[in-house]
Amino acid sequence: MDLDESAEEQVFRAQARQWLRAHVPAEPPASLETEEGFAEHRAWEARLYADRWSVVSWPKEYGGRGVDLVKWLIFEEEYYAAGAPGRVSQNGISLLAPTLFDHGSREQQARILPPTASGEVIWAQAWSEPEAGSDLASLTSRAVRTDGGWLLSGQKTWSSRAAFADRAFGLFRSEPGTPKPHHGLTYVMFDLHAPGVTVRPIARLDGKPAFAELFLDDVFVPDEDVIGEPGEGWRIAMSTTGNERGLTLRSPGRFLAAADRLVRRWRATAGPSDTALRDRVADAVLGARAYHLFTCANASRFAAGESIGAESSLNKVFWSEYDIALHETALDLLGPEGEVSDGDWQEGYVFSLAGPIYAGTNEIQRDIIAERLLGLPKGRLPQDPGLTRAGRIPG
Amino acid sequence: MDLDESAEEQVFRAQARQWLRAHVPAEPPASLETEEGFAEHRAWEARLYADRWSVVSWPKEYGGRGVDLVKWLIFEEEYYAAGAPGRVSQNGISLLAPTLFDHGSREQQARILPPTASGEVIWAQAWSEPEAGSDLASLTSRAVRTDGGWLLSGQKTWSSRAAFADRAFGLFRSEPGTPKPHHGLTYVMFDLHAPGVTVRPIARLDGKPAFAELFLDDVFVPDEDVIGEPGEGWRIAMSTTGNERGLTLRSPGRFLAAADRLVRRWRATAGPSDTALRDRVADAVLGARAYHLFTCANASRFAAGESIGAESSLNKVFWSEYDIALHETALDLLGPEGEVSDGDWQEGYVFSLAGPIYAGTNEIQRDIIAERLLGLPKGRLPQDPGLTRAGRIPG
Amino acid sequence: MRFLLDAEQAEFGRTLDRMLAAAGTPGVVRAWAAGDHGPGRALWSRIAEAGVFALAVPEAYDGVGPLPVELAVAYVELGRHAVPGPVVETAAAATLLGELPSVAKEWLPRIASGEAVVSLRLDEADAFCGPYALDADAADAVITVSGDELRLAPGHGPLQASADPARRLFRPLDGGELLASGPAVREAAAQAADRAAFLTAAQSLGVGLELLHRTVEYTKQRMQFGTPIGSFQAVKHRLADTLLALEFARPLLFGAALSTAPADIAAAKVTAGEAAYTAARTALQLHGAIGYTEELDLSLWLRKARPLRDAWGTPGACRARVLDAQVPGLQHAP
Amino acid sequence: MRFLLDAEQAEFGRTLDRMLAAAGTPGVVRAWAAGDHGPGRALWSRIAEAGVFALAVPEAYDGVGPLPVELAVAYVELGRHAVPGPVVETAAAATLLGELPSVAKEWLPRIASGEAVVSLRLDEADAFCGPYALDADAADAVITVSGDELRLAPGHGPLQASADPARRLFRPLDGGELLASGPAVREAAAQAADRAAFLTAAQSLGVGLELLHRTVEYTKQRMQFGTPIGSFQAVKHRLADTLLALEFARPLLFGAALSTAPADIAAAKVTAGEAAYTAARTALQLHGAIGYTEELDLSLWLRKARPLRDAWGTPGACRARVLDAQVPGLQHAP
Repeated sequence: MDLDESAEEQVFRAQARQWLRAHVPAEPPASLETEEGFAEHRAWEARLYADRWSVVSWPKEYGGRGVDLVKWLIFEEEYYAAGAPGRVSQNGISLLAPTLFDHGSREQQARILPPTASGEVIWAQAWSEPEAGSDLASLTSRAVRTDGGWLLSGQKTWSSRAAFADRAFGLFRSEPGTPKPHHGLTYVMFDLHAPGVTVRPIARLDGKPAFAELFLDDVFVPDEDVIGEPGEGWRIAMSTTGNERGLTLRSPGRFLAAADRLVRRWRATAGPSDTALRDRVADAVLGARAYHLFTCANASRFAAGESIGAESSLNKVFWSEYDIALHETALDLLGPEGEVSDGDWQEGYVFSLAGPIYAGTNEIQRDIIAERLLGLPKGRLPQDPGLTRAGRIPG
Repeated sequence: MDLDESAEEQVFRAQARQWLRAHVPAEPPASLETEEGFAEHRAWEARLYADRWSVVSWPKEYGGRGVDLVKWLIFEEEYYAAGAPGRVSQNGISLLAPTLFDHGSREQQARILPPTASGEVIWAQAWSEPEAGSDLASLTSRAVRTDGGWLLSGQKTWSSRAAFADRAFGLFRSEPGTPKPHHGLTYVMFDLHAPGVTVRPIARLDGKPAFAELFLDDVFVPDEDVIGEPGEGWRIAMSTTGNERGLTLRSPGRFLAAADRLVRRWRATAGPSDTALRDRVADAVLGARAYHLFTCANASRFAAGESIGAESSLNKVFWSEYDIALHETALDLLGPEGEVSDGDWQEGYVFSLAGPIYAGTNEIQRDIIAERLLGLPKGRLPQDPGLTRAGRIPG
Repeated sequence: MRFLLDAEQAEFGRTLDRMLAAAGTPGVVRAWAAGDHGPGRALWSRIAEAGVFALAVPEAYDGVGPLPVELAVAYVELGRHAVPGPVVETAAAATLLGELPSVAKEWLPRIASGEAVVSLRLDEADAFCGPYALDADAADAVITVSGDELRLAPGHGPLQASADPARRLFRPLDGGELLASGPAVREAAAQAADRAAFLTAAQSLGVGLELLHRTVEYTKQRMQFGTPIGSFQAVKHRLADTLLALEFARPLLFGAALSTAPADIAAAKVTAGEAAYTAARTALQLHGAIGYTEELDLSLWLRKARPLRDAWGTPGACRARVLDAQVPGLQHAP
Repeated sequence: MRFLLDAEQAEFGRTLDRMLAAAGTPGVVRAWAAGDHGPGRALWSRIAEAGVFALAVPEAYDGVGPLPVELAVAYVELGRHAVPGPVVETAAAATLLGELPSVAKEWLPRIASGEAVVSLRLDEADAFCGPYALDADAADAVITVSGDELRLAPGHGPLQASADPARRLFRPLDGGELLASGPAVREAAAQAADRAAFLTAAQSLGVGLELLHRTVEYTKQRMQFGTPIGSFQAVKHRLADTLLALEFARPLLFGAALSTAPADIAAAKVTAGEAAYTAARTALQLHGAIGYTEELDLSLWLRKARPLRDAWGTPGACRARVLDAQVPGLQHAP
């Protein structure tokens, strides 16, 4: 057991740090939930991609460096420590790409992965529907067969990034009336500017259009934009939630950097004798360390050929509740100034509040932890393993 | 709306304070969970009774002063502020007596209440059974009709005070096989020294025999020791859980005094700059005040002719979790010395840990709050209103 | 001792509740947040007509107050309906100016009648006071206190957006007409700060109660996995905890109304503020994504809970004050 | 980077687990608590034979250590089986004495072999150290440090009962043979305190894991309202939270084993200590009244959780240390 970095890893870290030092903009771009900020973030993605720092763990042929998970963790640490911008391409890189790697055709991989990594195509998610929140198997949006492809109809919602994005991916019901509701779904990619698509941005609590409703009216999708076999969408979507790329939803580097920023703020504004705040700042520091090391352990397990299953629910609950606690502490450090909305921490706070809701509510995650990891009796959730994993679709 | 004390109430408070100042022993008696301490506490009850301070709210004919709930609250404040001993007669005074007042015959009242108030007879509870914890309607101990009375058989457990007490009260199944399990139960009082009774003391976490198992083998109980009609025991037991005497389970005076003691300790051992502890001490102070005022509001509602139903579940959850938090804070003030078992706070801490378990677990109380006070849909608890009140039997 | 609203007090609350419900406050709040004060000022007049501001003004100046219990009843309703504007600050200004006869005569009758909307920034050196004058752009006067000088601010800086857009923050400009000075100003400012904390506690409690109410209703009808989510025990217990927090804040609020002691006000402020924030976290989590949107009216309350928790006394400042006043062995005295 | 026990380390833990399970530790604990040290000393020898104490002793003194990762593995198992006695103190004494060659030679080989049971009271002025020497009555030596003097205590005061009766507390008498003095003693004592905190963290994690395990098993079989109580969502979520607390304490423990930095040890100590206490509260609540009794073996773990949380570094002291060492911007450096 060790946490040592190899010489090669140290070189990689130094290269990443050097590049970031040279390129991270001194002034952070505008919020990526604004039109202006979205464009700035897209340009930053292109900058990253040009020097092969956008998707370090991808094969070289798609613009990556083919590095392992340990180096990816190193890169993420350096990335957030350098104060680099948030990743507007995250949906495509972290959620769509793993599915394409596992289930896409060579043609799809070659056509879709590079522009996804370069920011040329920014992806929105199209999972949820108004009546299917945690209960994702109850999706009703349809894909109907037509010449050379499919016609999509229905309504999707909570489609993150969709206000400004280019394309979207999601599940559609291609075989209505199957005995099990999670059968007969098809995994589809479609253009947000295609005829028949209406995008209605939805403002989140701070007024920023962080997601949108999508209204689909006979939207044509060619066969080449279906991933895997029609009707197999559920299995395809689920198969990548527990794999190693599922780790990337919240990288430890992000929290290490946030805790670091919190400590700076604390030293600047509070006395060490204010032990009430000191204890919470300490919890932020050790929580970031715990999450980092927990991820290192998982990375080591992958490297040793093991796989991660319901353990990813531990991950989800931890980071989402950690993130809120960290931001609440930061706001409390600011006192009555904490309510100022363009302050350092407000946007992060609002963002953090969504954590326990999306990607499977924490209530469902705790059910999964209790039933899968502790072996407690099944409760009210449907018994089908696929169904109870509904909560795990990142959204 | 006011919190003013009338001139009469002020006089009552002054009298109580004066008496307590003159009589509360300078050295606290030994723990009432020991044989020696039990005897000392019994003697203290006699002392209280002799001067009519044992049961101030009872009618004068039974040794009380016939005062109202407000004066009872005043007495309790003064009692705990004076550091007076815990009440070894609590089961009889707070749990049995209200039932006797409502459902007992005049003969029973005259025969039983005075020795209960004087400490001559100390009562144990005999509600729970090994397989009926929160699910009290599943009781199986039997009462079988015999000449002039009943024969009790079966096993009771978590019988508080039973290690040293004189008599016990509880429910027994007198009509087996009723369609609803809470029908056909009979409310019975019996002698712990009667033939056929075996008392096996059970040591709680700190080793003290705070409760016992009772094994009953054809224990004869005369008809005069049945309360109300045979078979009606459930209704009789439930009818007094929500009445004003139900408030007495934990009197606010107790927590006001405990918070006071905590502040003294905090001023003596911690600097005011240790805000982590300061905040928790402040929470203890304001929690005691909140509980006191909440009880005042309930007392005012009773005085105005209203009744209290499921609101008593709010009460139970609040005081039981407050009590633990207060003691944890006290132990944290002591640091590594907190583990010393004969320290100031350890016995109170161990006692507090039982709070969320007995008198209806806090899980059941929260179900009741959600279903009865907020109107949420019924969950897994049985639908019969009597059954869901099972949790409210103090035990 | 009768720690219960009398019939008249309870009816006052219900009347106000009906009036505010009929007024459609969500539209008023959205307009206010957008800088359109018209509907808010119209509502303000109706609130004044209902007698709310007169409760903070002594009879000598055309009011009926101060009546802290009735003020608590009223401000719970203002919170419950998310009424925008410097309602706390205007009433606290009445407390401040009422102690200074030289200026009371000019302002207090206008506050009582609803004619004057007043904002306030007390001494920033006081841990209970922030740097902003709430809704200064909508106010007829912005009063500032620094040290022992009371002034009419000559204007204010640019809008500083709050996490709750219906709370419009401005820094008052320095200087301005000196209305009063001397130690009496300092004392009056301390009383005004207490009054502001007390009314903010009431407002918080109202905000929390409404968040809980809306969430309970939502969980009863929202179906997932073929059942209302309100039938899940995790949902039930979280709602039960929220009710607990609110129902034990309520007696502290009315206890503070009766005693008006600073420590009691601080106890009410921290408890109601934390309870309302708990309610907000619960409401957001149990509504799920829909609760995270600005377009659902829920957001009008959600975004208010945390700023109110920190305004006029952060939880830390309040807890410190609770203990400042706690002299062991004395709190039980009659 | 391979942050994972290797096969040998994992097998070492399993072997120890099997040995301790077969030893029937509950009976040993009850005897120890009653002052009968015989079964405990016998178990001590078997633990020593398994190589546990040798892990804390350098090769120069017949040990194989220090091997912090293996020590963590071992002490998790000691906690999981509630092994009584000054196991932490003896290993910390090895750290202390190992830095002082003059005394190391006499004591360390005997510690490694299990021949010597040693208790320890470091300088009370250190916020991480308490006033007692654990199980001094069962120890072959009680070492004390005051300032820069290291002594062999000449005896101890009367038994001071702990909330965990298997933890027998004694104040060492003052004076006694001076074994070493000077700044090296002070430095060695600081290292020993860190080692004690680290091993207590491991022990806490084991205690917490066992409490969770027993509670999960109980809730699967305990029926109420016609169903196992483990099927209630409130029970599930509480157990899930307990697992979360423990599983995020585990990496901090092994992270501290690898770095041996005081701040990392403090992070592990507070997190494991709090997690074990959380597990104890959960275990008690979900067992209900039966869990509140001394006669159920569960009590042997229940009563240990809180004293371990506070021994060798209270949560407050640990959190302070976490931040003492936190230099912003540096913790990411390779």
